[in-house]
Amino acid sequence: MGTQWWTGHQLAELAERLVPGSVARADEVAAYLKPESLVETMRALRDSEEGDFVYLANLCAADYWTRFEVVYHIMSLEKNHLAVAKVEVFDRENPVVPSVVPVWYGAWMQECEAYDLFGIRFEGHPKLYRIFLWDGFPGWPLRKDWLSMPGGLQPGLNEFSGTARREPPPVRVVE
Amino acid sequence: MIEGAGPVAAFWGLSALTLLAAGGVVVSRNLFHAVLFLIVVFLGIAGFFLLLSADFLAMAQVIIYVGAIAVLILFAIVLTPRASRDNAETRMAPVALVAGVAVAGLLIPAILDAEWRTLSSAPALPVSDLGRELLGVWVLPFQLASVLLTAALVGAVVLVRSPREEREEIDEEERR
Amino acid sequence: MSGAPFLATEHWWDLRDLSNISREILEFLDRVGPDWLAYVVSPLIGFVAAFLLFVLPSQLFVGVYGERRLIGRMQSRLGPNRVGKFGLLQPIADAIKLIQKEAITPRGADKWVMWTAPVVFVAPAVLVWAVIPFGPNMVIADIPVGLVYFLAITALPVLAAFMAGWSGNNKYSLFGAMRVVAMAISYEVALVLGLLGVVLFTSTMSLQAIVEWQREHDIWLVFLQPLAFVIYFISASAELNRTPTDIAEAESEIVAGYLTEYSGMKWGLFYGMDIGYALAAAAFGSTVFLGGWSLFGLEEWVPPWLILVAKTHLFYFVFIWTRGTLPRLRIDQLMALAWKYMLPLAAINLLVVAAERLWWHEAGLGDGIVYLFAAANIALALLLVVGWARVLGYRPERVPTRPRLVKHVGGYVAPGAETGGGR
Amino acid sequence: MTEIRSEPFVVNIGPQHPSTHGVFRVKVTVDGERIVDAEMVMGYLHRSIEKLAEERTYTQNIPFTDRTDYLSSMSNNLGYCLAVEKLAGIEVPPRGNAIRVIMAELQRLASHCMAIGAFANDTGAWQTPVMWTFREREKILDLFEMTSGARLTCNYMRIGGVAFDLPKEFEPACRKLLATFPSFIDELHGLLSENEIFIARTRGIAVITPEQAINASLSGPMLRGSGVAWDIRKADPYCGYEQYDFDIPVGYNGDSYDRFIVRLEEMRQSVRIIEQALDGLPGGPYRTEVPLALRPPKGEAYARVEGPRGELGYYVVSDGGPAPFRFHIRPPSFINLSLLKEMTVGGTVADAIVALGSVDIVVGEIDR
Repeated sequence: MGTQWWTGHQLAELAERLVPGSVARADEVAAYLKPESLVETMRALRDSEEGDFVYLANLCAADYWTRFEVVYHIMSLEKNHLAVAKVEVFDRENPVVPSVVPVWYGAWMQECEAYDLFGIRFEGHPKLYRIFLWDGFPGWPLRKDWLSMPGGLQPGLNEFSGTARREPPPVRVVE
Repeated sequence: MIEGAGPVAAFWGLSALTLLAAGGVVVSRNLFHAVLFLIVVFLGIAGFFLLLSADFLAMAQVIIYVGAIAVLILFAIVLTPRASRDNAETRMAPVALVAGVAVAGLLIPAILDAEWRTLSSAPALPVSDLGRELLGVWVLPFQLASVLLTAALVGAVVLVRSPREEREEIDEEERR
Repeated sequence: MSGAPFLATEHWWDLRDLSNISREILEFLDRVGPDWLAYVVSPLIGFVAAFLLFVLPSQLFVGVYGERRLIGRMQSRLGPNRVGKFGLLQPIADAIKLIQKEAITPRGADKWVMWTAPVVFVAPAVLVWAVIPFGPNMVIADIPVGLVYFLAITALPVLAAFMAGWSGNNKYSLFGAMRVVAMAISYEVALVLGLLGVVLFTSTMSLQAIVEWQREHDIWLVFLQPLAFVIYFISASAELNRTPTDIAEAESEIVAGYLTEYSGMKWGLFYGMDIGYALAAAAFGSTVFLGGWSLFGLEEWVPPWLILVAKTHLFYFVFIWTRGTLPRLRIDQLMALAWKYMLPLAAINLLVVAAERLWWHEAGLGDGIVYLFAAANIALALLLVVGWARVLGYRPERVPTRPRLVKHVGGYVAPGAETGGGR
Repeated sequence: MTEIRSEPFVVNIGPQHPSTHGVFRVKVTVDGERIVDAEMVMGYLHRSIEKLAEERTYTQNIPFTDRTDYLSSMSNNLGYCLAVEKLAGIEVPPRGNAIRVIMAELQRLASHCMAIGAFANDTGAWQTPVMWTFREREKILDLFEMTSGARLTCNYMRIGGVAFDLPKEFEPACRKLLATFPSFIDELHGLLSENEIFIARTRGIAVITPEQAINASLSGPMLRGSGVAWDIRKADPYCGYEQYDFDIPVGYNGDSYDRFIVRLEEMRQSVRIIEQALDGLPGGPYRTEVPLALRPPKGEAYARVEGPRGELGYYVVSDGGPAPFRFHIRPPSFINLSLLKEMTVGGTVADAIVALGSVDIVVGEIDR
């Protein structure tokens, strides 16, 4: 019993079969989809007999200094399986990802949240606005370079030895 | 005839109150205040009825005019989108003035000319007699008034029914 | 006075009939003072006596303290119990607190209207007591149209509520004001039609005479007019904004309705007089429907005013009880209840009463027939309530009050596809 | 005929309003009493817990999870600990798991008490149901105080188990509570579910079809109220939920009333689970010792529990350091709000309040 967690390769294989050329790469955890055909792929995954990913369990973004990842945990209720899809964005100045709101309405608020805290614009979102912070809030708080401290000290845990990241950040900090 | 110090004092007091309030209705720029003054006028008139021993009439005046009509006017003001412009100057002011003077010119001579029947004591008119008259001699006008009011009610309902609601109702019936 | 001679004597110290004292005072004033003095003082005595002996204590200790204690008991908590013995001084402490508080007038509010509204609200609450008979001789003004007087006076607080709601410059206040007026207009109609049945039976509009009628016929009008009583109770609680119908002050929807912008003693007046009106409605209801100060002959031994007080508080207890138990109806449901349900029923009730009354008088039947009428009307009331509900398409619908149970997860569970069992 | 209509005007429900259960604001445009538009405004309670968590060790982050959904701190602790355990590959001893189940289910009872009481208040019941439910919730909070020392923000779960073993008074006290609880649920059933006014107020209000519910990622009683059988305790059992016998309540047509009766039934099922867990409480250690400055291997984990409000997910990314690289909470009441506009538009203001009450939001969790 229990939810069957798909590996990234499984999902990539299915996605590739449904929409050829939609997968950038895949690893054990997740399949990395190409942003260009994201909505199309997601819709195909949702409607496919095999995948039946009708439920978007979770949508969040993560900042890996050189790239942003948008993570989709998608799920089938009847078949009870869950897969992880990701989209990578490399443009730090103006990250754009297509919105999956047409596929899953549940992405509406989570995309707003990701936009508010990461500054990732979701193209095609019916109403993208800063849901928690006020309009004109300076910066995007959950980015790693937000609030970088003087002396090259980067956010993160500094009390434990060897954990403070004293090297300069991998990317130019957006002021 | 009003006799005794108390009723006379009450008469003059009520007159002053009613006239002042009536002036307020005319002068007040705020529509809401005007209606409130109007209510004072109604209450003053109810007071006159009381002075004339017409207790039932006084109560009916309060219930109908204050309790229903004035409140309906207030309601209408709240629901009217442009009520906030209040009693502003209008082009119709001279016309209204002329009309008002004309009405006054008609009424005042008529009142002065009329031969008023004065009673030395208040007529004993129990409510039951009033009801008997209303449903006996005057039953036809009474019924006609009822029909008129019902027609007005139905008309109001028809007026405020929006086409959207009608459509919904038709849909509902079809579904059944 | 008709009926058996009262045990109450005419001595001024006989407190079973409080009118003795007031008569003594007035006679004394007549002897010593100018003749207009008694004229002015006589209504004052009535109001002062009614307020000191009944209204104020009831308002403070039943309305404020008792209601909070009782509802506290219903909600399994204590209620006020700190100030004074058993918390009895709580209402006084509340009043002191309210007086100290700042009376805020919001910017943009209509100051004059806002400050007049509590006054307009309080004055009728005092005047209402003029026609309530506390005993055979104890009524401030036994006017022949007492019943209409009551209805007329209770139309005024609606106005005050509307003024309060409009002047606050607050959308919630305005919502509350609109609701209070819509409610008042709707329920007034059913209320008047219901009370008309009572008037038809007793052929009088004087409250004192209605009580006498009930005493003579040894029956309370609640048995003769059960439908009218139910309509009165619902309409009264609707006009008083008490809980099953308190949409004008619906806390969870429009904060405090027309009182949203009020504070301090301005609010306190509204709050206190709300209780005053509820007590007045209870007193009026027990006078008209529950026999007023009479209790099947017992009023000759027990002071009649105590009987009325007891009945009023009992009536008020039902108000408290419903308040502690029931959720609130929505405004359109309340309107539907008033117009589609209570108004036709009141009209039918009126028709029935008229027929009975006509038959009674034309056929020259004895007074004993009222018991037959009572039985018939009770049966008819039950039949009408159920039958009319059916006509309107309302059935005591068997909504499932327990969800379906399933054992296994999956997608949508179609009706009938449940897999679970109880325990 | 021209349509006669009153001027639409905007009413702010909140941020300070008795029925928004915290500082949450809905901007509704009303035409008379009908709502023509509704817009949510949130963020008044935003503390950026996700950012703060990147600066604390894994253990130090547990108190943060208390403060997201402050009405179900145990479930939040549990979800986070499960995520970290999954990330670091830590096994929890059976006794720890059983204690976790007991606590999570007690928390569900407490939270549903609050939800039902507040919901009844929203329909206009004058405080009585909320006082009754508070009375029962109080007893559960006493149990929490007995075990964890705190009542609201318990901070009881630890990575690898729970903070303390159950005290010996716990079991009799808990059994005493469980003995009286079903009768209390019956009492509520009589007071609310069979009350004509309550049914009239909630039945057919804010209907959500199963398709809508799934597409909008609703979870918990919202999803089950629409007739979708989905419960993570059954679908993806954690902490040994597969050993316990319980049913999933599902509603009929997805209105506010169905969500309410689903919650009420869930309380009965929770009582069943706690009884079974207490009966089969294993001995042994209650916790696996883990280093205070835990450094999970590089990777990511998404763990979810069935919180009282729905799927409570924690997405934790580790870069091998002592602090999570990315810490994301999947807040059920935030996502359950997605359909608020669809639920309220077309109804009256009173219906909107009922709809909002039936979602059972906790603003601390929405804003985080």
